[in-house]
Amino acid sequence: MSVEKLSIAKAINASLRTALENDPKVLIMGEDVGKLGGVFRVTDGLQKDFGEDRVIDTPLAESGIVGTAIGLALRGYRPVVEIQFDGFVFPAYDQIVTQLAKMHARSLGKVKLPVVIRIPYGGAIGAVEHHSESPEALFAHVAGLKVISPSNASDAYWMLQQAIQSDDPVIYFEPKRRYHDKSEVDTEAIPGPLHTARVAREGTDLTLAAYGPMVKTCLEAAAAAAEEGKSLEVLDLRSMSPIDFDSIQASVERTRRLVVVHEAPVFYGSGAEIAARITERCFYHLEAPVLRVGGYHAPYPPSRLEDEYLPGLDRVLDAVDRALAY
Amino acid sequence: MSVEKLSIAKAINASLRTALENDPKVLIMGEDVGKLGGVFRVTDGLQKDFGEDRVIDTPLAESGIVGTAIGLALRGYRPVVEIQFDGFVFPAYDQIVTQLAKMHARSLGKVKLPVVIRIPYGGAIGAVEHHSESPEALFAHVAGLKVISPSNASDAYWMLQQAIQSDDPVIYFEPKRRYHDKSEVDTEAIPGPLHTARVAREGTDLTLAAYGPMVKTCLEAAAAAAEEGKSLEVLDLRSMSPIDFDSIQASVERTRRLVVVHEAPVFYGSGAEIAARITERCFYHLEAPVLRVGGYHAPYPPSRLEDEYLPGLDRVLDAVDRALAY
Amino acid sequence: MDSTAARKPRRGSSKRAGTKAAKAAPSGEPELVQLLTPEGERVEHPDYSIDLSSEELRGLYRDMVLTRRFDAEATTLQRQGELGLWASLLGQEAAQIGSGRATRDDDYVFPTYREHGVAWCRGVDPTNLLGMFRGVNHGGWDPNENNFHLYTIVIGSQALHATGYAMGVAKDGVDSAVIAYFGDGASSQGDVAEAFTFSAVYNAPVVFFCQNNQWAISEPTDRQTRVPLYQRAQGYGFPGVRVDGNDVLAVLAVTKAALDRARAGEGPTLVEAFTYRMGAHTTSDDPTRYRRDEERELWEAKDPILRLRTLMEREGHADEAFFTALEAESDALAKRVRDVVRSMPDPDHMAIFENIYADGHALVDEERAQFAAYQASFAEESR
Amino acid sequence: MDSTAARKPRRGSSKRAGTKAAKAAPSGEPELVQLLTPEGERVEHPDYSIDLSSEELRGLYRDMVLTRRFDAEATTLQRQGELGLWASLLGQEAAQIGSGRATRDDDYVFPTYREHGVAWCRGVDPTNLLGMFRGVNHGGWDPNENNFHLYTIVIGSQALHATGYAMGVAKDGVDSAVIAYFGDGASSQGDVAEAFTFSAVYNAPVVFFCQNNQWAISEPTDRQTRVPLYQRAQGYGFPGVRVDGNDVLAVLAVTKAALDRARAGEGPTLVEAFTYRMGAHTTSDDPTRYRRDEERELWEAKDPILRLRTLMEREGHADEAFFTALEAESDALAKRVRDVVRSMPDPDHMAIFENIYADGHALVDEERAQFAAYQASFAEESR
Ligand SMILES: Cc1ncc(C[n+]2csc(CCOP(=O)(O)OP(=O)(O)O)c2C)c(N)n1
Ligand SMILES: Cc1ncc(C[n+]2csc(CCOP(=O)(O)OP(=O)(O)O)c2C)c(N)n1
Ligand SMILES: [Mg+2]
Ligand SMILES: [Mg+2]
Repeated sequence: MSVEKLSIAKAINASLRTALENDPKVLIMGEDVGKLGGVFRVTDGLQKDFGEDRVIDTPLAESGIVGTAIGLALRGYRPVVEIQFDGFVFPAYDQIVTQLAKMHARSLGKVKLPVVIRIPYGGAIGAVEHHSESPEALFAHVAGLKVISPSNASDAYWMLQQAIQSDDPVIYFEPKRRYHDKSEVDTEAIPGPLHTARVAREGTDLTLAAYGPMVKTCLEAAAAAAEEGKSLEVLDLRSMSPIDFDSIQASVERTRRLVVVHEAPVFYGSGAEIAARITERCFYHLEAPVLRVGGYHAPYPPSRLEDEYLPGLDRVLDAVDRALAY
Repeated sequence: MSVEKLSIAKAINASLRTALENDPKVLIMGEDVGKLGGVFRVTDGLQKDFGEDRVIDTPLAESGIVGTAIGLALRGYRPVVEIQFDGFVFPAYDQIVTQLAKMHARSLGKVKLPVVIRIPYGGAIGAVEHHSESPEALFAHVAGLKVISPSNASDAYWMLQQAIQSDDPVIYFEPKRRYHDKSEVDTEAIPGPLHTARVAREGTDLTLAAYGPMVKTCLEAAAAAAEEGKSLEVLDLRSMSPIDFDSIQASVERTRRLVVVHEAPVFYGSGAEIAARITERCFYHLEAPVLRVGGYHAPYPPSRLEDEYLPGLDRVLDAVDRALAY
Repeated sequence: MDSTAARKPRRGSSKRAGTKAAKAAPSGEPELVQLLTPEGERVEHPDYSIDLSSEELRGLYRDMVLTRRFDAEATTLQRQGELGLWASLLGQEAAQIGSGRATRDDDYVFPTYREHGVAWCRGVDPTNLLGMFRGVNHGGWDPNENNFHLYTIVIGSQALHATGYAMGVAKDGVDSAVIAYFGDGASSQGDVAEAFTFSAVYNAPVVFFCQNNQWAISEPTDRQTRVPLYQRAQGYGFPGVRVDGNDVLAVLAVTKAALDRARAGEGPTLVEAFTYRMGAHTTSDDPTRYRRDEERELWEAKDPILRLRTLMEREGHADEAFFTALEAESDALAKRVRDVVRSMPDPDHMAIFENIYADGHALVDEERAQFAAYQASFAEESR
Repeated sequence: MDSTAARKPRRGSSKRAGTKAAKAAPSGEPELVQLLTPEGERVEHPDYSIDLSSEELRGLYRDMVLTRRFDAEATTLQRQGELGLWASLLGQEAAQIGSGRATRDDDYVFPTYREHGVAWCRGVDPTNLLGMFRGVNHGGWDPNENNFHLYTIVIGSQALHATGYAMGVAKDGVDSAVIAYFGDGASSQGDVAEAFTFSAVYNAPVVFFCQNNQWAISEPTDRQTRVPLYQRAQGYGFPGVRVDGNDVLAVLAVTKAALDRARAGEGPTLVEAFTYRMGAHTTSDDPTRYRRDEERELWEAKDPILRLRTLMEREGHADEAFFTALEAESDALAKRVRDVVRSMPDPDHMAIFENIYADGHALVDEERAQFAAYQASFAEESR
């Protein structure tokens, strides 16, 4: 096989499998990643095929997982850590921020920390508290980490390959509500650069910038807008640290309007960084302020309210209309 | 006494003393806060006067400190927690983000969490790693927390009084490099609202917005600029969550230019949020993009490099010049 | 070991049996406090005794039966789409009712997300537990009404809250106690260890009640520890005890003793209730992927409810009418739960913006207003 | 207890003394492995023995003396403003040299910020340790050159790194071992507890070496635990042992045994070296605020270097020439350290932007370029 239609979850599974096959130093670690195959079955079958020594069910302690992954990396391994849900990464936050992110610099480059932390993130799955959050800004603010999120199966496969091959710590956010979305994956393709944005749909009137689960929402919004005669460009940012400002700038210089969409709360979110920097870069090009659509400054609500909390088609189009009204 | 000239450290000490005197439910907790009086002597003398039952030396475990403070708050106490240095708050990050910030909402308002977390923050004290960071954005992004920082002794005193009286969790960032700066404190004044910005210096050509340690830097920059005939307004934001956008907007509508200054890294920092929102609010008023001056996307460097890393007078003036050049 | 144990002498008639139970079993399993065997025989234990009236026994039995029924109904409601998720306590009724009934009204309880039986003992209306699983709230009850804190999902966090609360109790100079529930998996979390440290250093009146149900989702206990969990306490300087978690009498006795120790100013105790999660981790889980049916069957023989019934029937603590009436009461409870859940309204949209802060926050006010205006714009459009 | 102990029989001549040392002392202090008393007498221990040549004893002595001299010089350099801070190991020389000398070249060491003596044993040039205290770097040596990791400041973190590293060693199928250093205060951190859990579950070849120097800055050990720290291990399923941390022979023997256990696939051990921080926490600290001089005096009588010297002199392991030569070597070391530090250049400004990522980051590139242009603008101005 080379080209196959895969769901995002299956593409990640295939990517992990490839990595385990290609490099004996690659390890999978996390809670329930073994026999269960993870609560989302993303690691399904891997322990069976690669053994308990390489696909490791860990004690229930996230700081311990990341802390020992750091130690394993220092010993030459390349651990791929699974955090079960977005809301459970915080016990590991100290190890990520004070150790994983800084050890390469601390050692003046002498040690490398090729650790990937996979985090299923985002909402819209009807879950209980702590299972629907989007904490990417809390990682992107921290130097030493790279933060990425695929929006489709091909990126899910290739970006994970590249993350595992990278000698830097990478936080890989998986759009869990899109796990079952299928698209084509060419496992023999030559992937482009990891941190470059992708034009997911071309347009001329306004740029929608998004990543992860919101790319699909933006594509739907663009389709709906097209029916009203509005031509929206959709950028799939793919990377939240670094951010491919060049691509956003190039798009905005053409469309002159930008709306950034993410599930995470708007306040201090990635949209703020994008708005600030693009406004600086494109001050004379922008016909309207960069608008942001995202979560409110509120804890992620009970699931019966998540449709109202999350940015959906209508809220994106509302922002588009407001931007176009300038 | 009513009006006294106090250093910021002494003002915080006096404020803690007042709180301990006024309310038997107020507790001080942290590492070395007892006999030692904290590594900065901010709690000096308090254990001697209020006893070990109210000024509590804790085990060396930040998650434990905040977690037990939450429990004490649930029992009706009002703990004021000291984190020894900015870089050591992260072991407590999970308790702060998933519990302290969310418990009021989780209980539909039934329980209140009047916990204050004091964090000496920022650099320029020639310290080793982890002792000079500015992690405020990592808290301000999280709903349920309030995040404030005083820039002078009077605010240090009164904002802490108000934080302790608040029924919400408050992260109180202390500008450690300014601990010894003295100014007048009127302990019988009637303080203004906690989350309102203050015009620290009036000006007409451009607004400098800052908080905590950078307010003094901005005032110095404004003084230097005045000699060159530029009139800069300096806003002391005082609060990073909420941010007093109304006051910034009012200022920017007059000056038409804004530069935001903070020690924290610019990328995903508070300046991004301010730039994004003020640009939206003042799109037709701004003559220049909102510029940001702050830390680089780098770990806080060894102290012999901190002068280069930190935003100082020159870098602020450089940004001012760039903004005025539009 | 329990299921293969020979029939033992009747209640109160022998010290030997109790002593035997207290020792390490031949299988290598460590000692386990037991007062009621899986076969429904009363045995004695040198350190723990209990003498309950028939009425009290019926009370415990009723609690367990109603809890199980409530739990089953919730599972059904999840299957019917009325709940988004359910975390069943099936098999852990004795651990929860025994410990829950050991608490006093003025004690304070910090549960995980599975303590439906403890909630029942504390007087929390079971329908209140369902809000978060339905997705209408994150915890619908007032913790201070029954001194029963909200369910905590982030594993281990509540052990520290309980410790802090207990420090406050001690400061208040009253003799209440606090009990923190957590699972075998949670024992690995740093927060639980820190709770042990803080409670020992401050001699806080807290009981750590670990329901070792053998599994943390798909991971057996040997992924968390290589020695019995109750032994963890010793290294922190307070006692740990393992109790047969399917024996409601032993759990009651052991928990009560631990709470009394706390009240008496003797500090924390770790109770490990050795039990079994009979069902899936939650309704989202598929245990066939990681464990064998035989294991479940083994534990079925140790069912906590059955063994109490055997005792009650043999010793005549209840007549048929009691069991019949309880059946009816169970049905009524199930029906009430069903009715309440089905008519549970979705929260008002504006609830997103409520209770984030006690003292308000300018941005929340702004976003609330924007949201209201945005919602209103649809109302206008659709007019 | 040690300082009041009566003179004991000489080396090898009595089992009684050793046995006595192994038991709980009358003061209530728990057992403590000791092979060399504060008075410089060799005693035996039933579980640990050591037999060193004169040359080896001289080696240990030299290590301790040079380490102490280096440490004193660093303190002086801090006072003179050449260093921003110094964390002195004064009093802990035996704990560090004994354990450091127990390691093999292929072992890996994870230190705190105070392991200058261990660094010495590992062959790290002591001047390399000063960079971070001077503020020119965050740790200037290559960890893999001497299998000595960088100093870790965030308390307890390195216990997990060591555990993970040891898991890797086991995967590699070699018989190296790993040793993680931490203090009494660190024992309270959740990360240390999680390291205990992980190392036990995976049977990782790691030794946890806790230098209980009685203080965590201003807090005495009773703010961290109410039982001796070495007992912590038991609850996690591996052995803990308390050794006289001022007895270089006992520390060497106990640590070697623990490392050998790890090599042999028997998993982790916790060694608690009972010692004392003779100086301030760091040069920023003022211990007069929280502890009495008498305590220090008590411990002066247990000085690790003095007692070895007494033994060596009495048993004739070294002559006067050795001590004189060592004095000269110390002076030379101190001078070299002084010279190197004083001529240590400030890092290039551009170093801010180096080594943040191994594979680069667009924003770092952008900021580096902006910074360079900004710096260049001054150069132009000043031209
Ligand atoms: C910090 C954290 N990590 C992961 C999870 C996901 N999770 C929920 S329950 C569970 C297993 C808990 O096992 P145990 O403590 O034994 O309790 P039990 O479910 O068996 O009652 C896990 C891993 C979580 N809730 N919190
Ligand atoms: C997480 C964290 N919290 C607080 C500190 C500040 N701090 C530095 S050393 C220290 C005391 C450490 O005591 P101990 O573990 O006994 O080691 P010692 O200094 O005595 O060698 C503290 C509280 C820190 N470095 N890291
Ligand atoms: Mg369990
Ligand atoms: Mg210490």
